[in-house]
Amino acid sequence: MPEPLLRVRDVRKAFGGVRAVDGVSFDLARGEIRALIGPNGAGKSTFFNILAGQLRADGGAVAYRGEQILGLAPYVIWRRGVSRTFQITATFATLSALENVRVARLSHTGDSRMLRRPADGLEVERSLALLEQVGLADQAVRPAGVLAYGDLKKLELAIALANDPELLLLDEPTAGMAPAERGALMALTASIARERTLTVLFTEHDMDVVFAIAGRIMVLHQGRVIADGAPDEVRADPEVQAVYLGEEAWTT
Amino acid sequence: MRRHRVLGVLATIVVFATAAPATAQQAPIRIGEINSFSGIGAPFTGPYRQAVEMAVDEVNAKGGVLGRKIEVIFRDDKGQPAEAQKHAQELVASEKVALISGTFLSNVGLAVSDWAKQNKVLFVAAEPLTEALTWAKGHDYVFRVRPNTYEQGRMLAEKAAKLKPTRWAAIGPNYEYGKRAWETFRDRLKELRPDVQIVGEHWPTLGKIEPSQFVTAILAQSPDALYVSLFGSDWIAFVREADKRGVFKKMFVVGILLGEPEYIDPLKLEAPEGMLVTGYPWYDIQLPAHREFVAKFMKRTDKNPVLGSLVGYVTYLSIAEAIRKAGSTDTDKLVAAFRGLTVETPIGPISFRASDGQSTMGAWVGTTKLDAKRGVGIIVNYEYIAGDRVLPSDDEVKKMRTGN
Amino acid sequence: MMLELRQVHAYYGRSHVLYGVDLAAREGEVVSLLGRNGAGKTTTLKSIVGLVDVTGGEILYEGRSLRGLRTHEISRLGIGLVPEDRRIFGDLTVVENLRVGERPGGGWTVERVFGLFPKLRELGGQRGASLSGGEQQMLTIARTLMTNPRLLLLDEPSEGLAPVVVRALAENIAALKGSGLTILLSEQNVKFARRLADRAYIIEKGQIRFEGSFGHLDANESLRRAYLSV
Amino acid sequence: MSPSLILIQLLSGLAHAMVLFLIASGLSLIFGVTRIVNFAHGSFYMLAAYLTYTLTATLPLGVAAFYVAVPLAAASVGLAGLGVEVVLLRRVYRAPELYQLLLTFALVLVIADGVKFFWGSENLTGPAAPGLAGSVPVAGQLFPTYDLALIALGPLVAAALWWLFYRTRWGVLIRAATQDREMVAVLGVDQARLFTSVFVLGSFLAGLGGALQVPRQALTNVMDTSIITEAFVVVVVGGMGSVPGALLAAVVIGVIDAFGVLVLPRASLVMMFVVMAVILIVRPWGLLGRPPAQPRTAGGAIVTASALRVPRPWMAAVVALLIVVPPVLPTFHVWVLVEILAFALFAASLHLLMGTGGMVSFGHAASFGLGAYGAALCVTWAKAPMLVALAAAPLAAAVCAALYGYFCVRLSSIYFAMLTLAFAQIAFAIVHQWYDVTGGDNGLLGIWPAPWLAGPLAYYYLALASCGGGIALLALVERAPFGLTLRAARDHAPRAETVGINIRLHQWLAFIVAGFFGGLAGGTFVFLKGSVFPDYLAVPMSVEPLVMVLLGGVQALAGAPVGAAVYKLLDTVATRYTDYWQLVLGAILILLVLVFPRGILGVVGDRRRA
Repeated sequence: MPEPLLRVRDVRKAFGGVRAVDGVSFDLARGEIRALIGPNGAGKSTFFNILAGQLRADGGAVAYRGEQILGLAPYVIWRRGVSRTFQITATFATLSALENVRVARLSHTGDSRMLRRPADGLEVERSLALLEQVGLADQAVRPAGVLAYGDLKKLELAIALANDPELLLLDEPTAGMAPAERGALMALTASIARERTLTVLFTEHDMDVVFAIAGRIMVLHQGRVIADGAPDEVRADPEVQAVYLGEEAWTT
Repeated sequence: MRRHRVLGVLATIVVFATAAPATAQQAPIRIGEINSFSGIGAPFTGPYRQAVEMAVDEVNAKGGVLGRKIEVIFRDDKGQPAEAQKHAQELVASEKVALISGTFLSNVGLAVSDWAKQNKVLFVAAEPLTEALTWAKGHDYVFRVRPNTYEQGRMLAEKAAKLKPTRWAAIGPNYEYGKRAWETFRDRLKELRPDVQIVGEHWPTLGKIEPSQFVTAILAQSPDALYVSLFGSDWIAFVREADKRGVFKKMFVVGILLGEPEYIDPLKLEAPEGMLVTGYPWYDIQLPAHREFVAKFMKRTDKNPVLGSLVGYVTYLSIAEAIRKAGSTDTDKLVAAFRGLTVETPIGPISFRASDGQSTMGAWVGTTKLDAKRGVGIIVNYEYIAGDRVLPSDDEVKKMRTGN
Repeated sequence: MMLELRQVHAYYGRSHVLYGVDLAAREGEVVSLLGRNGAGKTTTLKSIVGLVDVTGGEILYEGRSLRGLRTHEISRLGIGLVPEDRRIFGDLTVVENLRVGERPGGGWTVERVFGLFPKLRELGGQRGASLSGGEQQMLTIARTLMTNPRLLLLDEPSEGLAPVVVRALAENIAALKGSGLTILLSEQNVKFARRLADRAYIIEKGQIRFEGSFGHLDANESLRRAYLSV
Repeated sequence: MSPSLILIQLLSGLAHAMVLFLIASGLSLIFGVTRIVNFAHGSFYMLAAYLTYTLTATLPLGVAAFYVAVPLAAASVGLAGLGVEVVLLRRVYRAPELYQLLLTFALVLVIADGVKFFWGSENLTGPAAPGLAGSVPVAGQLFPTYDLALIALGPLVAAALWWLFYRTRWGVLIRAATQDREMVAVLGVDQARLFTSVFVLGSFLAGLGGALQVPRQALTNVMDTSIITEAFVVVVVGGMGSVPGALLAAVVIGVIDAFGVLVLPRASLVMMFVVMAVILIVRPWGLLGRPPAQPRTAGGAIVTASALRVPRPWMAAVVALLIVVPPVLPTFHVWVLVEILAFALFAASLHLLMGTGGMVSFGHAASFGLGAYGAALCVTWAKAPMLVALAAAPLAAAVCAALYGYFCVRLSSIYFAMLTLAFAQIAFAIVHQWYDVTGGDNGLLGIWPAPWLAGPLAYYYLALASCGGGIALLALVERAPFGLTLRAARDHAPRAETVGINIRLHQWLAFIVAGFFGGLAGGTFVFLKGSVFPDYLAVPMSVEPLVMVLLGGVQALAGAPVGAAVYKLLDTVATRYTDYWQLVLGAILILLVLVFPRGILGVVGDRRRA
C-alpha cells in the first residue's frame, strides 16, 4: 500500500471535561473523497480545526505527506497544501469577491507582502477563473459582505482552491444552499478533485450529497470514529443507524 | 444637502478667518505676546496678562512711543513649544509685530528663542527661568527680564550656608527647571559648606505628584533640611501631606519661588511657616513707585499683584523704553537699544546686561510666616538681592555662550 | 390575528434577506416556519422583534404595528424570542439568567419555570457557560418565559441536541402550547415541527413558498425535496 | 528598608490605589456595558473636585459642609453624565465605536474650558476634611487620618459595588449586558435606560474620586488629562469591563508606584507604564479580563464599509492646487500648510494601522517623536547635513517601531492600543530623562533646514515632496498586495491565517511601515520648528492623528489628510481668535461628529454610493 496522503493517529481534544475528539485515527489515500458525518456536537468541526491548525490537540499525531503537521500554525499548514472552508462562512467582508480570491492567490504566489505595485492588476485572471469555476464570476466586484449565503459558500470554495491544494477540508460546504445548487456544487467539487487529483475530506448533513459523491464515509460520534467504510456498509451499520441515521429517519 | 451646507459654511469660516486682516490706517506698534494661557502654565499667566495690559494702557495714555500707540497681540501657546513657534511665525509674518515677548515655561521660551535667532526677530522673554536661555543657548536676539534659576538658587544657597543643617534632601518636579533649581543651589552650597551631605533626591512627575510616598521616602532618609523646587499643584499637594506628617517640624525647608504669591496664596492658612524662600512681598515694599503700582493694579483688577504681574509690567515698560531708545521698530536697532538698557521700574532701575541680555532684576529672599489678617502666607525678614550681586561676570558668561 | 407579517422586507447589515414575507398566526396556534439554513427563518423572527432593519411591509401584533418600536418595547408587548444560538449569559448563574427577563405581575416566576424544567432547579447556582447544550436550550426558553410572553418565537430549538433531549424538549413545548401560548416555531427538523405545529410555512430565499397543513406538505414530495430535504 | 517604612509606604500606596480604583471602576463599567472609551471620564473627575470646592464654601452647614458637598458633587456629576449620555452619546451609539471616542474627546475640550470659565485657571486649595485633617501615629510615624479613611472607604465602595452587581436585579442586568447587549433587549430590558444608568453610575464614581481628592490635592485645570491616562492604565491592567480587576490593578499599581519611588526615584515618570507593558505582554487581556466572546482583530469592528476611493481627477486637482497656489499665499499660510502636510502624513501613517490594519494605536506619537529625535540627534551629535538627517528620521522611527511593535501585534483591540501607549510613554520617559543626549525637556535646538531650503516656499516644496510623497507611497502600500492582505487580516483573521498569511508578521511589518512614515512626518516637522521636545512623544500627540483620521473618515486613506487639514485649520483659527479655543474646537468637533457620524469622507462616500 502506498504512503497515505494523510495519516491521523489517536488525535484527542477535550474542552473542560468534555472529550470533543477522543482518539481519532485513520488514513486518507491520495485522490480519495471521503465524508465525515455525525450528529451535531460529534466533534467534526473540532477535528477539522485541529487538522487545519486553528486548535491545538491534546495529543496524537497527524502526518501529511509523511511530515508531522499537528501543532503547526494554520498558515504553515495551508502553505504545505492543505486548504479548508469554514462551516460558518468566513470571508473578507469589505473585500470584493475577486479580491477575496486574490488575497489567497497572492499568498500562494508569495506576493502577499509585495509593495512595489498595486494589487489591482495581479492574479486577476487566475482568480477570475476560480470564480468562474464555482459560478461566481458575475458577482466578482461585489463586496463579500453583501453576497447571498449560497454565494458565500461558493466563494469559500474558490478561496480554498486558490493555493492548488492537495488536500481539501470542506466543513459543511453546501449547508444553506438550494438542493439543486448543492448537487451541482458538490459534483463540481468532485470533478475538480478528480481533475486535479485532489484529496477531499468533507463534513455534510445532506445525506444525498454524502452518498452521491463520497467514496468512503466515516461516522463520528461523541468524538470517536464508530464506522469507516464504503457508503453501503456504513448505511447498513446498526450502530450508525442508531446514533445518526436513526435520527435522520426521525427528522425527515 | 444639509451636510454640504455645513461643509460650505465651515470652508467659508476658515477662508475668512485665516485671511490676513487689512492693515490699519494709523499703524500702532504691534507686539506679539505668546504665553501659556491654557495648559500647565495657565494658573500663572492671568495676572501677568492683566499687568501687561495695564502697562500698555499707561504707555498709550501718555501718547505711546514714537508717537504711535502700542498694541499687544496675545496668543496662547498651550504650554507647547511647537505651538508657540507657530504663533511666532504668524505674529511676525501676518501681524507684522515688531518683536515677540512673553512665555512662561522654560522649554517654550527656548523654542521661541531659537526661532527668534533663526529668523532674526527680537524676543523678550518674560518669565522662563532656565539659565540656558541667556547663556548656553543665548544669542543676540534674546533678552530676559526675570532672575533665572541660577541666580535664585545662588541667593538661597548664600543664606542657607549660614544655617546649621548639613544633611540635605531635595524634591522637585522631574524636569529641567526642578533639577537645575536644585543643582545650582546644591553646587553653591557645597562650595560654601564642604561639610554638607546630600542624603536623597526625589523627582515626582510634573503635575502628577502622589505626595504621600515621597514624604515617606524623605522621612526615611532623615535629612535635617529639605530643598523644594516643586511648584503649583504639586507644591500644594506636597504641603498638605508633608504638614500632616511633621516634615516642616522635623526639618528646615528651603523653597525656590515658594514665597511668591503665585504659590503661597493658594495655600491660604495651610502655608508652612519658617521656610527660607524667594518671593515677592508686594504688601511690604515701601518704594513709592511700587506702592503706586500695587494700588493701580488692585484698582484695575480687584486682586493683589503676584510676581508675574510685576514681571509683566516691567517687561512692557522695558519694551517701551527700548523702542523709545531705538527710535525705531527695526529689529537690529531694538537689539542694540536693549543692550545695556536701563529701565525705571516700580522696584527701582534695572538694566539689561550687554553681555548676555539678562536683566538685573533681583529677587526677595525671606522667611515664610502666616498673616492671619489676610489669611495667607507672607514673607518676613526679607532682603532684596539685585541680580547683579549673583550674576556671573561678563567673562564667565562669554565662556558659557561659546556654543554660539 | 395574533401576529401578521405583510410583505416584509428586511436587511441584515447591508444584505437584503427578506423579500416580502407574508405570515400569520392566530391566538393559541403553533405555526412552524420551515426552511434550510440561510433561507431567512432567523431573519424573519428577528424582524418581528426589531433586531434587523425592516425596510418594507408591515408587522402587526394584535392589530398593532410593531414597526418603529424598539426591541424591548416589543418584548414588553408580550413577544418573546428564543434565539437559535441560545445566547446564554455565560458569566451569570442559571437563576440570574432567569432574573434578567423577570417581570413582576405576570404569571411566570422562577418557581413556576422550575416546575416546567426541574433540571434547572438543580443547576440554579451554576454559571450559564457550564451548562450542556440541552440545558442551555431549556434555560434560554425558561428565560424568555420569565418575560411572560403571549407569543413565543422559537428559533430552531432542536438544533444540535441529542435525540433524547429533543424528545424532552418537544414535551416541554407541547406543555407550553397546552397552556395557551401562541408559538411561531422555526425549524429545519420537520419531524419535530410536525409533532408540535398546527400549520407550516416554508421559506426559501427570503420568500414564503408554501403555506398549509402538514398533510398537504407530506403529500407533496417535490415541495419537500425542493425546499427542505435536510 | 525597615518594616515600619514598608508599612507606611504600603499605606501610602493603598491610599493612592483607592482613589485610582474609584475612577477606574467607573471607566471600566462604562466600557464594559456601552463599549465607550470615555476620554471625558477625567473631566467628570475634575468637575466634581471643583464642585466640592465651591459647595463646601457655600453650603451653610459648618463643618458638615464638606461631608455633604462630596456626595452632592459626585451626584451632580452623575447628573451631568446623564445629560451627556442622553443628549450626545445616544446619537452616536450606532456609529462605529471609535466615533464615540471622538465625541468624548470633544467633551474633554468643552468641559476644560467650562471649568476655566467658572473657576478660573489659578490653582485652588480645597478645604481639608473636618475631623480627618490631622494625622495619627502609625509604626512610629505620623500618617494622615484622611488617607487612612480613604483606605477604609475603598473596600466599602468595592463592597457596595459588589452588592450592586451581585445582589440586585440591576446588577444582574448590567452583567448580562456586558456580555450580550442585544439579548438583554430581547428580554424586554430597555438598553438605552440601562446604558444611561451605567453612564450615570460611572460618572458618579469618577465624581466621587474627584471630590475625595479635594483635601489631598490642588485643584487645577489640567486635573482631567493628568488622571485619565492613569485611569485607563488601571482599567486595562485589570481587564476592560472588570470591576474586581480595576480594584486589583489599582492596588498593584498604587503599591508598585509607592515602592518604585524608594528604589528608582527617577523612574516614577514611567513606572506605571512599564508595569502595564509587562502585564499586557504576559496577560494580553489584563489581570482579570477575558478575551472578547467573538474574537476579532484589533479594532476590526470600526471599519464596516469597504474602502473608499477618491476619484483620480479630484486627486489630480488637489495636487495641482498644492503645487500652484502656495507662491501666492501669505507666508504664514505657507507655514501652516507645511504643518498640515506633516500632520497629514502623520495621520495617514496611522491610517495604515487603524484603517487598513484595524489596529488602533494610542501611541503613534512614538513614531513621530522618534523620527523627530532621530533627525535632531543626527544634526546635533553627528553634525549631519539636513537632508541626511531628514532621511534618518523615518529609519530611526522604523527601527524603534520594529522593536516595540513586535510585542504590540500580539495583542488586539483596546489592549493593543494601550500597549502602544505604554511604549510611547516609555520612549517619552527616555528622551525626557536622558539629558546628556536628548537635552531632556529643554529639547534640542537649532535643527534648522539647510539655508537654501530655509525659506517658506523652499521648505514648503520640500515638505510637499516628503509628506506628499510619503502619502503617495502609503497609498501604494495600501493598494499593493501588502495592503490588500492587511485588509483581509483585519476583516477576518482566522480566514486570513488559513490562506497562508502569517498575520502577526504581516501586522508587524505594517507597524514598521507606519512607524517609518510617522517618522518621516516627525522629521519634516522638526525642521519646520527648528527644535524637538519630549512633547512630541506625549499623549496629546498620539491623540491628534487619531482625531484627524476619525474626523476625515477611516474608510479611506484620503480621510487622513482631510481630517488633518480640517482639524489643524480649526485649531489654528480658534486659537487665534479666542482664549476659549478649546470650547470652540470642542463644540465644532461635537457638531462634526453628529453631522458626519462616520467621518467627513465616510459620509460623503455614502452619499455618492447612495
